[in-house]
Amino acid sequence: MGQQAEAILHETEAHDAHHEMSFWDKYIFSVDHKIIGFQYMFTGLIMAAIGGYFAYAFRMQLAWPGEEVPFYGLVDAAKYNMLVTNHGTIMIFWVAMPVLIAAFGNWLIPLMIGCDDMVFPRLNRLSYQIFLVSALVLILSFFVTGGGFGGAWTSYPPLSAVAAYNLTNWGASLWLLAVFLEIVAFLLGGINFVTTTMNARAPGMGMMDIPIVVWMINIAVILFMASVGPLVAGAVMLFFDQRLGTSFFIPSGGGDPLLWEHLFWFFGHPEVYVVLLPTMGIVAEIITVFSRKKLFGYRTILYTAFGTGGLSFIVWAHHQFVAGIDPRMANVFVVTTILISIPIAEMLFSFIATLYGGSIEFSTPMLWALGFLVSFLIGGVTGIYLGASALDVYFHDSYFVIAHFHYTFFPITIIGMFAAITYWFPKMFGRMMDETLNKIHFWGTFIPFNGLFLPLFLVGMAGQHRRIADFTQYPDLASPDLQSIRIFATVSLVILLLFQFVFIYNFFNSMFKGKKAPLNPWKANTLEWTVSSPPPHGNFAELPTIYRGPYEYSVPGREEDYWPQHLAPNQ
Amino acid sequence: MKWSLLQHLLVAGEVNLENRPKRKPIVPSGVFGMVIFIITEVMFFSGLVSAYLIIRAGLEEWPPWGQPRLPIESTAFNTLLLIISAFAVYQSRKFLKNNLITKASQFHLGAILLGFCFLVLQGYEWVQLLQFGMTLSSSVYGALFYLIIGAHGLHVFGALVLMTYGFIHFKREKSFETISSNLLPMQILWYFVVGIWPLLYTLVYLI
Amino acid sequence: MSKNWFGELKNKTGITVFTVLIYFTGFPSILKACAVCFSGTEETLGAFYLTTLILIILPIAMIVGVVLWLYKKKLSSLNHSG
Amino acid sequence: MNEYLDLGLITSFVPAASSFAGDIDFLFDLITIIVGFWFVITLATLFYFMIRFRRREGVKALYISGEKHSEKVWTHYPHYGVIAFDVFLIGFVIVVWVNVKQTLPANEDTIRAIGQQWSWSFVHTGADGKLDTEDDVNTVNDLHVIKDNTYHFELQSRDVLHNFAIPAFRLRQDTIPGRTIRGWFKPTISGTFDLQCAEICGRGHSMMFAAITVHPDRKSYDETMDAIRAGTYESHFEKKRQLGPVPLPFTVSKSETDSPYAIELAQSF
Repeated sequence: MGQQAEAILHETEAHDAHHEMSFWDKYIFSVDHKIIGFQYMFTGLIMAAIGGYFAYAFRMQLAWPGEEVPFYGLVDAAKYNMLVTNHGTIMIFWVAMPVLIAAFGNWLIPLMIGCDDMVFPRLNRLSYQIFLVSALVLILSFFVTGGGFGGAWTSYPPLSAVAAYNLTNWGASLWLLAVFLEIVAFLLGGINFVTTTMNARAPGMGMMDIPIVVWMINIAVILFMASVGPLVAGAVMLFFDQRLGTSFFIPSGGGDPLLWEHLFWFFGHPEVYVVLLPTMGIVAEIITVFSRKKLFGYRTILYTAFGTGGLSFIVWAHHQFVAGIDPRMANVFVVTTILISIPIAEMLFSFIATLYGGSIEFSTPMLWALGFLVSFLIGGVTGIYLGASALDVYFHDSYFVIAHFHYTFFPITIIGMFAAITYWFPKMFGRMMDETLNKIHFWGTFIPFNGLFLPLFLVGMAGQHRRIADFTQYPDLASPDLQSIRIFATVSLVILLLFQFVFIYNFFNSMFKGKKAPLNPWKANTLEWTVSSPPPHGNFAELPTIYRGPYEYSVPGREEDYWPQHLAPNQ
Repeated sequence: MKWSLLQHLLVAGEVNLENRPKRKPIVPSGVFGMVIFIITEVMFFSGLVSAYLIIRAGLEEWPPWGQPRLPIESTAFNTLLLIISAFAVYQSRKFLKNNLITKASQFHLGAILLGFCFLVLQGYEWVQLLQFGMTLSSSVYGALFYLIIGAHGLHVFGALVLMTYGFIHFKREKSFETISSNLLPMQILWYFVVGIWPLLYTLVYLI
Repeated sequence: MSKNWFGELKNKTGITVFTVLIYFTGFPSILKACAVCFSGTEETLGAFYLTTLILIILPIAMIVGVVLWLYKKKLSSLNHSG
Repeated sequence: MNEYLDLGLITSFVPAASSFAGDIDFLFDLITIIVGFWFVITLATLFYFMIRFRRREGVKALYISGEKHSEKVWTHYPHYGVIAFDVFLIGFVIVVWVNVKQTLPANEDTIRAIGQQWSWSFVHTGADGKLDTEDDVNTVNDLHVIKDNTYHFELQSRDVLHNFAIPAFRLRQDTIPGRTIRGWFKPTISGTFDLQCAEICGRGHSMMFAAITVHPDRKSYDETMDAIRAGTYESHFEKKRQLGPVPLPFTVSKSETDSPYAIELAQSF
């Protein structure tokens, strides 16, 4: 909190004798960007646990259909639909977005650009409060009569619009309301992020001195802001259809179901890049620090990010190749879809080129970052198959799609999240994480992750399609070979989830009992490592001045192999 | 304790980074934030307009059988009110630049009143349409009308609340520059709300 | 074989690819055989095309506009002070 | 097109039973080779760098900005390669797409598939080869076609979105209420294959499957049609249902139920 803000606070609390803030003021209704970042992060982690639990329940059902799932019970068709729907929704809207953009955006932007807080701190707090309400509404929707919404995270009408079709009268409406509130929360947060980056940079920090992760979060936020409008419009219309008897999406009343797909996917595809770009930024920070190298082609990476952002607006119809749109339009979207592989490939090549001639230290954050590169590569190349419209005739809504987007989303969300947490943990809590446990956790997550999703490519090639609770009824898909593949994937998932307990233990143990962290344990250049850890309210004792870009590692003729941004050239 | 919590939630005291001596932003934070917000708003309305165009193209008869025509003339008058209010805001800014604070506040108030007139007339029109049997669920025609015009009406209402809140600045602040910069974001929002109306009017009422 | 055969080839490939794309995306005889187009009315199809175009152009145009506006402001502020 | 290139990646799981299945398999194999090439090279480079440039005592990292032209080419050359292969791929993709979705070849017969929560109704044309006449044959969850005949299909839906999916034919197409969607297929192998609904359509989505039987000749087809008309035909679908394991337990609370199909379903299981 800045001095001015503090002054205003003291003015309003003139009758309070205490100068110490109460627990509520400090942690619950705080306007401090770091506390709000933590609030987002912990909410996101709790939601990730719920999403993982849902995945466990329905994967167990797929491996051993019809049997009681330990710690869950029987998964019937309604519950199965509810589980898959809310697994997708939670992981995208309540884990990927809050953790990658809101939590790390809040935490890193003011620290990395050298200012004391967000430009609109109260707006920031309001953003989190709305987000929390949205999470609670979503959780409430699991327990109403009829159960949680089961119409897939894409919620195509008329299924999602008519209670007689989806049989989850209140679940569907609450689900929609939760998504709507969540979007509003991110709108408020997003305005804040971009304005802060534009207006509150430390003196001397030009546009090309901003760390890549801040750039990426900002590009992602702008993408989000520019693409979410049609979805909000669609959500309002869908809500009217559910509750007020209109028929925007119901053909018998004059509506058009394709309209929803049109509006939804206009947001839905940029959304992929909204969550991808922040992780790309996190990875860029980590690989430069741990290979002691300057980032290969700062401007190239930046321009490819712009290119990706621009292209992401013109690819969305590839989700509708077999949905009944004009096939001539599909041809145009094939071209744009395959074109978008070009900037992303360039970005990945630049990251790999950064490693050349480096001095790579395989600490846990670096392992996560390299793991991201490897697994995202698989996700990226399998995207080519699905961007090809003719193959989509076969693979649409099959497990091949599932495997593909989990190979993009899992690295982005989970691996990116762990990379960021393990990297910034010393600054966040002032203590080091246990390196051995961290490495166990890495290998215990990375190997089962591949064991989980590689087999899904195979069942996808066999024609197995999504959102089916029980494949034993399908004669062609019930073969023992395919079933053993499914069991293998499920066992991998269980192992993956079990290893997360290592992380939880390590996280809380290190938070309270870990070794005290030095100011700059990784010898990094960016500004957040110059403040004490954990950073106090107001962050910087005095505002830093910036003299150089964020990636000046191993500069020839300098004794140390790093050169922090705020050090004057003669120091 | 309770009171201070409430105050925390309500009092809008932002960190004023612009007063820091070292850095001068190109565009004030409030204006910049508002511009980004308006990008989102434009996309929201373009989503509604897309829905309107697609649903309308799918129906053979427009407006559908048994549905009342929309009152073009009275709404044209209403449109005029809204446009005049935008000019009032423009004049108010001009006066502020010339340090005429009382006149500026009068024009600001005028714009607010015109905005309220717009809302009241719009509401009256809605009541009449409802009496003619055009409701949200009577047909997709009525639904689209209430959705688009209602969304705009809500924006007008929100912008009016902000403008009314901004009126306090005329009383509280001393410096013309502060008033001007504090009011600018709200006025930009008002321009947006006024600017999008002729488009919606043409789309929904005229063609 | 002339020296700049590569340039010729590149040019030819470009033209061929372009022609093929144009042919497959808009040729009228294919329009008649379009498997999905018959489902909605002509106007719906037109409306979908129109809105697709609007939704594609608007965000990009707005973002580019704002960036140019900022750039202009920046330039003028630099001129003003310096 | 799979006579040019056939790795058998998909056919090892599911047969290629329609005329365009081979084209799609060919495309899959082609993309696998091209993409696999880039994937292996990129991954090999990444691992080589990781091992070659691991931290060693006294070895300092190089200072390379990647902004100079001589450095940039190292990412630009592979990048041009990617673009070239992309253009190459797009050509093939569009040719196959135009064959499958954009052209409608002359047909021998037409079938109509109507999706509803949660079953498929099929209409066969009968002897006159026309739909909506007296001799139409209606079946539920059981579709019959003849090998090597080109069929047009008309997809309709009574309530929500469904998807007419036959993996063996490499065919998926959404059905949309309020629209009729046309397309074609030409079976090339006789036998019985799965026909699924591949778009989530509510609580009973998992149960919405049918069988498509490809008859080797018209005689066998006609016999079946006569048996269906006479009501003596035991469908392949029913036989398979009896062989399959226990159906899922369904809980549809009566108070929530407005859909007649839901009540029906709840009572039948």
